[in-house]
Parts: sequence; structure tokens; C-alpha cells
Amino acid sequence: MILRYTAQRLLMLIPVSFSISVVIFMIVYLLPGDPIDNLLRVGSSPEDRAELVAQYGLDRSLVVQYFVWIGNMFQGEFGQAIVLRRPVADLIAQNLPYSLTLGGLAFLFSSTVGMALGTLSAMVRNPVLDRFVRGFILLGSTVPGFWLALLLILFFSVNLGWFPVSGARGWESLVLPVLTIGFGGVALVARVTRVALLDVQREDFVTLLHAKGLSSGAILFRHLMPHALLPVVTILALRIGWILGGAVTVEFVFGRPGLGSLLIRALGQRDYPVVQACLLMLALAVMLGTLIGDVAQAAMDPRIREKKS
Amino acid sequence: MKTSSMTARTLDAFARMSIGRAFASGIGMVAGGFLVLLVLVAIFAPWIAPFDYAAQNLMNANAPPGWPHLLGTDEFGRDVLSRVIFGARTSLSVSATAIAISMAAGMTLGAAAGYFGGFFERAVMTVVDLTWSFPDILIALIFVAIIGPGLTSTTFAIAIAYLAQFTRLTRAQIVRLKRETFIEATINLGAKPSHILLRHLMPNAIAPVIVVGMLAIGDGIVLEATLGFFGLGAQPPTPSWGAMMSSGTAQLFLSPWVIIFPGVAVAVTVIAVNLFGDELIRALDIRDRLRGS
Amino acid sequence: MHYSSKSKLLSGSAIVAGAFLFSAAAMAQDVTVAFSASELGATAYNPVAASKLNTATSLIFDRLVEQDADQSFHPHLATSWEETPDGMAWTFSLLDGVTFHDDTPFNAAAVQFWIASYEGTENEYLVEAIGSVDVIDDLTVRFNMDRPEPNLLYNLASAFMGIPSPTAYAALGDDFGVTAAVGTGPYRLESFEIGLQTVLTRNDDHTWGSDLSENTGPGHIETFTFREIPDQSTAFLELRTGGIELLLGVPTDFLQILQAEQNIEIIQMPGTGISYMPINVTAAPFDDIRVRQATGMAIDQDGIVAAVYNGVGAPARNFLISSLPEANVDPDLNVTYNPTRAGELLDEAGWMMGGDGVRVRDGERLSVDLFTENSTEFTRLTQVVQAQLGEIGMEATITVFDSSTIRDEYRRNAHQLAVRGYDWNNSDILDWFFSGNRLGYPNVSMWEDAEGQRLNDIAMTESATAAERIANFTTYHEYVLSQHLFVPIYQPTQNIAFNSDAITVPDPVRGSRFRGQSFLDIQVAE
Amino acid sequence: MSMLEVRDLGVAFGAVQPLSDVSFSVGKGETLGLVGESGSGKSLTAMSVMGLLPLIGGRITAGAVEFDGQDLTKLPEKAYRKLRGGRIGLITQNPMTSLDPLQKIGPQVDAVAVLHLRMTRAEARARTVEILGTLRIPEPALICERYPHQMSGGMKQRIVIAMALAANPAVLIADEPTTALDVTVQAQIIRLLDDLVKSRDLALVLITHDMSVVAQVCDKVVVMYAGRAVERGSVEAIFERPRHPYTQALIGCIPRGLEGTERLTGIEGTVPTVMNYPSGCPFHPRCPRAEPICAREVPAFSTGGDSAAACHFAEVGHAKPA
Repeated sequence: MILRYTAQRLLMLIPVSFSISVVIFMIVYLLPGDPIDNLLRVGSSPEDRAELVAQYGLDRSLVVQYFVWIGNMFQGEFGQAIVLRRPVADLIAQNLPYSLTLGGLAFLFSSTVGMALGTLSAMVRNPVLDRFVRGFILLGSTVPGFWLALLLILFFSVNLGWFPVSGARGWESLVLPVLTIGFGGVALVARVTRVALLDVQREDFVTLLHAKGLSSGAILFRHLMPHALLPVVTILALRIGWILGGAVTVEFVFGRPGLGSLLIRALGQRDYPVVQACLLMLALAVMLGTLIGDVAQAAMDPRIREKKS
Repeated sequence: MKTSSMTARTLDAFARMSIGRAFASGIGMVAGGFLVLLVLVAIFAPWIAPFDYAAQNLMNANAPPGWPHLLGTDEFGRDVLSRVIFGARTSLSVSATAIAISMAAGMTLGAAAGYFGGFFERAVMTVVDLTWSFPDILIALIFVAIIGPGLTSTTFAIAIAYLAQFTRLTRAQIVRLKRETFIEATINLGAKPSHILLRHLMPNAIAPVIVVGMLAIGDGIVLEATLGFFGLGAQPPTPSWGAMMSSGTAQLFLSPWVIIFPGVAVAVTVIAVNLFGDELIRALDIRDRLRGS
Repeated sequence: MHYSSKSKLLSGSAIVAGAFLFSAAAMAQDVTVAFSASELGATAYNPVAASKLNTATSLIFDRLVEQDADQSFHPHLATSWEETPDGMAWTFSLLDGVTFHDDTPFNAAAVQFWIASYEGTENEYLVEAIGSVDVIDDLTVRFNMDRPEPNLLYNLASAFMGIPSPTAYAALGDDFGVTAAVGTGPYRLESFEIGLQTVLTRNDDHTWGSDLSENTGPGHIETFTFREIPDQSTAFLELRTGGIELLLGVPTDFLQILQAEQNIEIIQMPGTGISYMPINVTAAPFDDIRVRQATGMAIDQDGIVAAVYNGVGAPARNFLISSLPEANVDPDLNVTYNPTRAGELLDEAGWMMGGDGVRVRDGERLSVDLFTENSTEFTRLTQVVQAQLGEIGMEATITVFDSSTIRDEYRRNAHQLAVRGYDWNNSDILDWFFSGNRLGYPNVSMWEDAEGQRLNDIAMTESATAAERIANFTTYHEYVLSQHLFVPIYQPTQNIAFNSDAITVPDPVRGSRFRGQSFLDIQVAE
Repeated sequence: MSMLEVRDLGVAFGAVQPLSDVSFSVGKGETLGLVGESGSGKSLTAMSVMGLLPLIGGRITAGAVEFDGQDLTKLPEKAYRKLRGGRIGLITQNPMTSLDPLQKIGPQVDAVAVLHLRMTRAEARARTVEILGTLRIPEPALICERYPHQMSGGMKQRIVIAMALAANPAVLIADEPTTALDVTVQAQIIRLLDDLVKSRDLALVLITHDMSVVAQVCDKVVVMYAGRAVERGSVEAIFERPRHPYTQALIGCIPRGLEGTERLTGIEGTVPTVMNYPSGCPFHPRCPRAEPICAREVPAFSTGGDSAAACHFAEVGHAKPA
């Protein structure tokens, strides 16, 4: 059942990915400037230029260029970076691990701490705790990430000297970036968990569960949590692109490499193939996230499973 | 709508009279009051600011908070307080303009998609859904890369970053309303689409969109600050809260007030916007309509 | 090699595991270095073909000759050299027993291959005057010149003339300097993550350091990790918090603070470049030479040195660093602060002071665009320049670009004024920035002038001796100054800071820059 | 002998007192009808008996709830939990929302036997299948593998009943068990409950606003209004000689029925909410024969025959409405 559902969702992604790939391919042509100019030796002739343009296949029609490009993408062939002069795949392979590590840890951190906080504030009837959590949620969803990062650096790196100021060496350098991204993530997950739990607690079946003599703990873990998990999983899955690409601010402040930084640098250098590959990777992550979210929801909720298949 | 039940009804009955509500509306007052004050400060900045925001005095650079520079001076000896006050102008106007543009465009697009449906709807929503799950900062950065840095491009970048949100929300409202009987009746009576859209659908759909717009102004301020921090927003010496913080990490060590005060301004403003927005949602009783869109 | 060629993406888990490998760092023999802002963004360790090289290049590759701070040349891989009196042939004797990192020998054939490999590259101009290279014997080569080149030794000492292994160079092609870089230098390239970091490990075979180093090799330090920290203020904090041991290029703003730190020592060396403001002569109102001259007189160089840079460094009065003889021009041509005269010139040009402090001509405000790059140092200087231009009634609007975009803007001729800098300690930089062949970029001033081009050609190609070259370049320099194509602002010092608790650094530093020869002498502090 | 006895029960939420002076008792094989309009406190009474008031923020302030001679109001939570679902079963109003939509039917019912009868999963399943069978659910084994949303309302209510019965309780509290169901299904469920009381010797508290149901299956009746019991007695006594004007009005409504309406159409005005309970007799603002005293004093119960009513004029004896 779940397999069939997944397959269906996958099929639906085909036209979507096609349109996305066209959009991404076109974005690059909206960019002003020309990477060839950056590549050309100073003072070179128009002939030199034409030769380079031909070498990178930029002289063919857009349609041809698109199909060549998408064909290569399918074979995992991302082409050659124009400014950075190396296979784009190498660049992605170099940067992606940093994004995945940071994103993965931030993801773990936000989901565990966020769910714990959300559950605490929804389940424990303590107005002080609830107010604290709600205050935290408000702060976490409003404080600009870069500013938080700066404050964390000031406090933990400069004043206390616990963690490095910047860079991507060792676990120490991950702590502050993960905290920065996690802060907002925790707030988000806590909010969703809290609302979901408060909502589901009002359901009749919860009263009945109590009436069955189940302990509050058993009710929370066996019955309430799955309901709270539904929206949390959905929102987190949708955030995969957010966590991978949106880390760019944090990467910038902490001087970390990553997909977002690579994209921004490539945008600045007008390095078409890199921009395209990065955007494609991010779009892929976004689609994958949506897919995971849908499938997870279907796996957890029989009603969705039937409605859609 | 969820069928209310014994428990829920009892809960609601007692929640309504709890002190929480009174307290919450108190918060609404404080937040709203703060925002009004902030707008006034932004409008009357030239009369309020104690110094010229652009006047340099290199001999008095990085002076700590004190007299006469209440919030200290920056690396050029400019008065931080005056820059924060003028920064409110930039940050608020950029964000509000951007959200207004975004809202107008998103409502048009969303209403059209929701009303006409079919291929048009699917085409619009495919792109919208994709950009919706794309990080707003990336959308904005790409856009600024395309048309270059500055306040105008920042405004449009923010507008584009939130376009998806308004389109989705408007479409969801329209689709929901279309199913309601009074609209169906109007359609069956053979009214013109424009008439139905403008007279019947939009007025009913507008409240949630406006509230989300209000909340988005907060997000817009954060995004503007982030772009400014990247050096892509307001160009010097125009002060914006984000641009003020772009002087680098070291400033944090040399003269933290230069970075801390604009950051506090952003955080407090956005918190006020959020609290006030929540209050608005509660007052208009549209929380359910905001869900699932 | 860590950075092996992966044409396909690895599976996710393997990549994640890879990211953790770096945590095994920070041993006593491991020194972390941060590049200066101007060295960021090198894409390959290929001295022959790359247009941008960083300090680490000078540890991987050796050169034939080295230049000391006093501009004198010292033997390195060439033990001695001889120039024929007419300047048409140079003979070099090569050091015996030198091997590349791949164990192939360094010899005359390697030199011959190497010079030939410059053909068609960005750096071809360095060997333009060399017609052919003869192998006399295994350790002797002769360069047959097409024309005399008094600048040859300078070129040979440049970072762009590090000598690669011919075997590796031929085998790797475009990948040379990317996946591997093979030279004879005291350190081998261990890994290179572009834009992030470069790890170099000691070449234990290296015993041929030049006489600019006390230690002739091998190096004292086992591993150098060079980090690219995009934000200089972050690099500064890293040094302060012990994240790095050595910072090449400390922005002048941070000098005072670092000097106050106990465990941080600072080495100041004469600068090798200037900060300046090019003026686009094709963009009104700067097509009027009086406006250009007035603009130059608006900038208070001494005030900037005092206030912005705390008195460190020197004001720039013309286009060249003061240690170059060609900087010695007619004093009347030097650009100095004179707001009164600037006002008169603008009045003459028809730009009259308006009520709001901005000059007006025919209802048009004297409002101009001022571009700059998004690095801490330039944005700061630019804002001061903006304020000073305001003093003479010129309203400047700043736009901050990244370094690539700003070049696009120059090529589009979209600019009026810009604040930028260069780093080059030879007078041929005048050709680079003012030759009519390179309009837009590097000729940001967009200056095309027959007389200028004539003087340029003479200076570049028709000087037989060093003295002649100096005279020709001085004449060219003076002509450039007379046209008011730019405003010189500031000559920074090279500031190197290190953590004295962790390492010791040679004192005084020999050579014109802090590079390979100095790294050979770096030791772990007792 | 009474299995469940509630005496002078009072409930408060903070400073608000939505329930006071509720008393009733029910014995084995007996059905007690708890009737009144929505908002009269019937459900709160059920929650009090189940010990679930803390769940919605309320607490018992007065009186006692005795189960088999044991005062539950003093019982620690852990011991109470053993009774809930074990000795006292609850059937809720809306079967549509009474089951966890994310879990299959089987495990939801099994859980009760596992918890209270210490059965293994397999034993519990066998028992579930058996109980579902006795509730006349076709193919019970198959039903166990289905999800709540795949079943009809009547089916779901049977599942809820099965859960309540799974641990062989002595007392069953059914809170409007048929309100959300079709008329034909309503009758089936009521008949089913009635059968269970007889066959299992259960004590059933049936909460309803439908007097016809009361007449059909109840032995005793308690009529509630605005958080108070206003009349109690045997079903015969109540229907033969209703002594409280409110009870009279309720019975007067039977011919038209109360289906779908939660408002007593026979009487002017509406049930007061907890925020504005009237002083004195809670019914006096709507009472056709209210006197000044009704607004001043809460009437005491006056007993007469098989029933007792809290009305200042109960003694007078009202004529049975036509």
C-alpha cells in the first residue's frame, strides 16, 4: 500500500521536476554579466572569445543547451565549473558533506529538543513553564539568524573561548552553527508540537483512552505522540531545502563551506554550471522533502493513505 | 470544522473566561502601541534623531554608549542612536512596501488560480509550491544577484520571496469559498467571473491574507536585515538595521553596541509584529482559516 | 590525495564521514595560517596558468631567483646567472641535486619545458621577451632574448614563476594545481579544498633553501594548514582566540588592538601596493579634466592615514609604492589635498555650490556613483571618501559589489568613481591599469590616449637597461599623473600577526613579501 | 445493593461551581437515567465518576462518589486507573471521534484486557473477537484489522461499547451513546445496552436528553438542570407524577421528540450557562409558576412516594400536563 502510494507520488514528481529544471536553467540566463568575460584573458580578441563560448557550448540554441544539460544531469555529469575550473561534481562533493552534516545535526537538534519542549509545555500544566516555552518560541522565530550567530560568537568564542570563531574543522566548529540554526528550528518544532498536542488532547478519543484506564504516559507515547508527529514530520520534511540552502547566512558568518555558500559564490562569479547544479540539488532536496513528508504522513495516517491512492 | 464534544466544549467555556485572555489582549495593546510609536519615530526621524545619521567624526569613532551619544558611535564616529532611528525608516518602509507588492501580486495570482482552476492553476501552483519550500533568503539572494544590490532590488527581492505564501493562502481561501452555497448560487445565476471574484470572493478572502501580510512584515524586516548584513541592501551611508550590522564580526569585539542595538531593534520590532498579528488573528477569529493553507 | 577526482557524487554516508576526518588536527607541529584578504579565491596552484596565486604557492614551488626587501636578487634554484652586454642572452647555472616532489630531477630540460609552457596563458607576458631556451648541459640553460628585458630577474622572482615538475605538468594538464601540484618546494600539497583550506606537509628531501632563509631545509613545521577566511574581522578574532597561529595581512584597523594583546606579535613590512580611486574619464562629469583634478584635491590622504589607519602606513601621492624609483616624479604632479583649489576648479568647470551643499550646473546636481568591493577594508575607506567628496560639494552614492560583479560593471562602463587597490611592487603595473588594450578592466579609468600608449610601449619593450627602464616608466608615470585618471589614497603596510605563544617567526623578515623563505624559518615556540 | 452511589456531589473549575448537590445511586442489573438539556451538568457528572475532572481542569469540592462501598474521591490516581476501564466502563457520545484514527480497531480494544485482565496480546485478541461477536458485529476478526474511518457510526459505537465491556466492568456509564447516530441505529444500540445490563448484571448510568429512551429502558431517573439535580425517583413515579415543572416540561416534549435539538422547545428561554446561573431555584426564570421565593432560596428536596423534587411547590402537586 505504502509502496504503491510512494510510486504514485514519484510519478507525479516527473512533470514537476521537468518544469523546475527549465526554471533553473532559465534563471541562469537572467543573470547579468558573463562568465566567459571572467575567463577571458585580459585584452584578448573576439575570436578568442568565440572559441571559449563554443568550448562551453554557449553558442548553441537555448533549447539544445537545455537538453544537453539535462541529459548530462541524468548521467550524474554536472559539467565543468567555468570560473573554478574543475568538475562541478567535485565542487558539490566537496561542499555537500558540510551542508549535510550541519543540516543533519541541526535537524536532529531541532526535532528532539523542539518536540521535548513542545510536549513539556502542552502536557505539564505549569503556567510558568508554558510561558517560558511560548516566549522561547516567539524569540526563536523572530531573532535574525546572523545576529544570533554574532552574539553566540561574542559570548562562546570570544569571551569564553569554548568554540572556534569560524571554520569547519572538528566537532567543535559545528556547535555554534548547529545552535544558531537549531534555535529557530527548535522554536518551530516546539510550536507545531505544542499546538498539535493541545489540539489532539481535546479529542474525544483521548478522554476515552483515560477512561480505559491507561496511564498518562502510555497515552502520551502510544496515542498522542503519533498525532503530534504528523505535522512535525510534515513541516520538517518541507524544511529540508530550508535547512540545506537556508544555512547560507550561518555559513557566511561562521566561514563554513556548504551548498548555500557555493551557490552564492557561484552567483557572484556567474559560474553558470555551478549555479545550475546547486539549484538543482536544492530543488531535488525540496522535492525529496515533500515526498518524504507525504509518504511519512501516509505511513502514519491510514486516512491519508486511502484518500489519495 | 471539528465537531466539538464534551471535553472540548467544557475546555473552551473555561478558556474563554481565564485570565489568560485578558493578559493576552494586554499584550496586544503593548505590541500595537509599540508599533504605532515606531512608525511615528520613523516618520519623524529627522526631528527625533539627536544627530545627523551620516555625519562622520573619525576622531570619536567606536565611542561606547554615554553622553552625548546615548548608544555610542560606530567606526566612523556616527551616532548609533540616530542611525537606529533612521534605520527604522528604511527597515519599515522597505519591508512594508515589499509585503504590499507581494500581497497584491499574490492575491491576484492566487485568486486567478483558485477561481479559474485547470491547467492555469496547476502551472501557477507548481512554481509557487516549489518556491514556497525554498529558503526565502536564497530566493532573495538570487534575485539581488540578478538585478544588483540596493534598496529597490531588496524591496522586490523580499516581495518575490513571499509571493508564494500569499498566492497559496489566497487560492486556498478562494477554493474554500467557491464551495460555499451562496457563491455557487451566484455562479449559477450567471454572474460574470470578475463580478463574482471582486464582489463575493475577495471580500471574504481578504481578512486572513491581510493578517498574514501583517505577520509577514516581521519576516520582511528580518530578511531586509539579513540582506543588509550581506551588504546587499541599503548602500552606505543610508542606515538600515541590517546594514548597520554588516561591518563584520570584529566590530562585535571592538564596539559591540554597533551590532547589538540594531539587532535588538529588529528583534523587538518583529516580536511586536508577531504578538500584534496573533492578537489580530484572535480578534478576527480566523485561526482555522489560516491552517492548512 | 584527499582531493581525488570524483566525477560522480559519492553516496551520502561516505561524504558525511569524510567531513569528520579533519578533527584529527592541532598537534604541536601543525600550524594554521589565514590568508590575507587579497589572496582569497585562488582556484589552482598552477603558477604557469593561474591568474591568482596565494602564499601557499611559494611553499610548493621554488623559483630560479629570489628578491630581497632591498630589491636585490639572490640565487635559489639558479646558483648564478650572466647577462650578455647587449641584453640579448641570459645564462643560468642550476643547483645540483634538486628533485621535484614526484622524485623527477630538476634540470635544464625542466627549465626549458617550463618556459615553453607559458605560451597561451594569462602569464605569458612574463616570458614574452624570451625567444628560446637552449639546454647547454644538464645544469646550464641559456635564454635567447627577442629584446632586452631589464625586468627579467624581477619576473623570475615572482610567484608566477614557480617551477612545476614537467612530468606532472604534462600528465595532469588542466588538473595541475587542482588535484595535485608538484614542485621542488619545502612543502608538498596534501589537500586543497577550494575556497576553504589547503594543507601542506613537509618535504623532508628539501635541503635547498635560498640564502633568504636561515634554515636551508627541511622546514621545522610538519604541516601548514592555510585557511581562507572570507571576512578579515573573523580572521582577526580567530587569531585572538587561538584558532589560527599566523595571519597574513592584518587590516590596519585591527593593528592597535592586536598590539595590545600579550601573546600576539606583529611584523610590519613595507607595502607592495596602494589603495586608489580610479576615475572613469568617459563618464560625465569626469570627461572634464578640471573635475577630475578637483576630485583628487578633495581627498585628504594624510587625514585618512591618521584617522582611518591610526597613522600606520603612508599617504599615496601617485600610482606607485614609494620604494620604487619610478615613484619619484615631478612633485607638482603628485596629488595632494587642496579643497580650496578643488572648489575653484569646479567653479571654473561651471559647477556652482548649491543651497544644500551639493554643486549644481544647469540645474543638474553634481551627483556621482562610487563603487566599491564588499571587503571590510574597502567599504570603510569608501565611506570616508564619500564624506570627503561631500565636502567639495560632490554627492557620491555608494554601491557595494562582489569582486566579480564589479568587474562586469567596469566592462559595461557603468561606473564613475570606484575605490579599489592593487598589490604589485613593479612599475609595469602602470601598463596593466592604463594600457588602452584593457579598457573597462583593468583599465578602470577607461583611458585611451595615443601619447600615453606611445610612452607605454617604450617603457614596456624598448628599455635596454634597468636605468633606461626606470627613466621610461617615470616619464610614462608622469604623463599618466598629468591626466588625473585616478586619485591615490593610501599605501598600506604589510602586516603579519602571529601567536607568539605558539610559534616563532624570523626577525627581520627577508624578501619583499612574507612567503616561502620565511615559512622555512618558522618554528614551534619553546 | 447499590454498586455506584453519588452523594451531594459538587464540582468546581477555579472559582466557578458548575455542579452542586448531585446525588443518585444505581445497583446491579439496574439502569439509571440521567436526563437534562445540554449544559445541565450530565457530562460533568460522568467525568466526576470516572475521576477525569483533572483532565479538563476541574475538581470535586463536595460530596462522595462511592463504588462498591469505596469512596473514589479519596482514591489515589493509580488505584483509580485500575477501576477506570476495569470496573467502570465509559461510553462516549460521539463514536466518530471516540477512537484513535491512527490505530487499528483490534489493538484499541485489546489494550483494555491487556491492561486490566493481564492477558497476553493473543488472549486479549481472542477476547476482543468474542466480545465483538456478542455485540452482533459481523466478521469480528476482520474488523480488528480495520481502521476506525473505514466503519460506520453504529459500528464504531459498538466498538466503543466493546472496549467498555472488555474488562468485565460492574458499572457502565453511557454518555449520550446514541445522539450522533441514525434513528434506527439508535434503537439497536439502546436495545443492546439494555440486553447487556440484563445478561451481565451491570449497573448502567445512561446519560441522555431523550425522555423516550428513559421511559424505554431505565429503572430510575435523575433530572438535572443547570448543574443541579431537580428531581429523582423511579421511572414510573417520574413519568406518572412528575413533580418538578422542569420534568413536566421535559415529558411534555416527548411526542415531538428532542432529536437534533438540544433546546427544550416546550419552554420559553434557554438553559443558563455556568457563568450566569440564577440565584435560588435555577429554573425560576423559565418556570411558569415561579414565585418571589424561587429567586431567593434554593429549594430543598421534598420526598413523596417514589420520587423527590427540589421545588418550593413540589408538595402542592402539579397536574400532569396533557
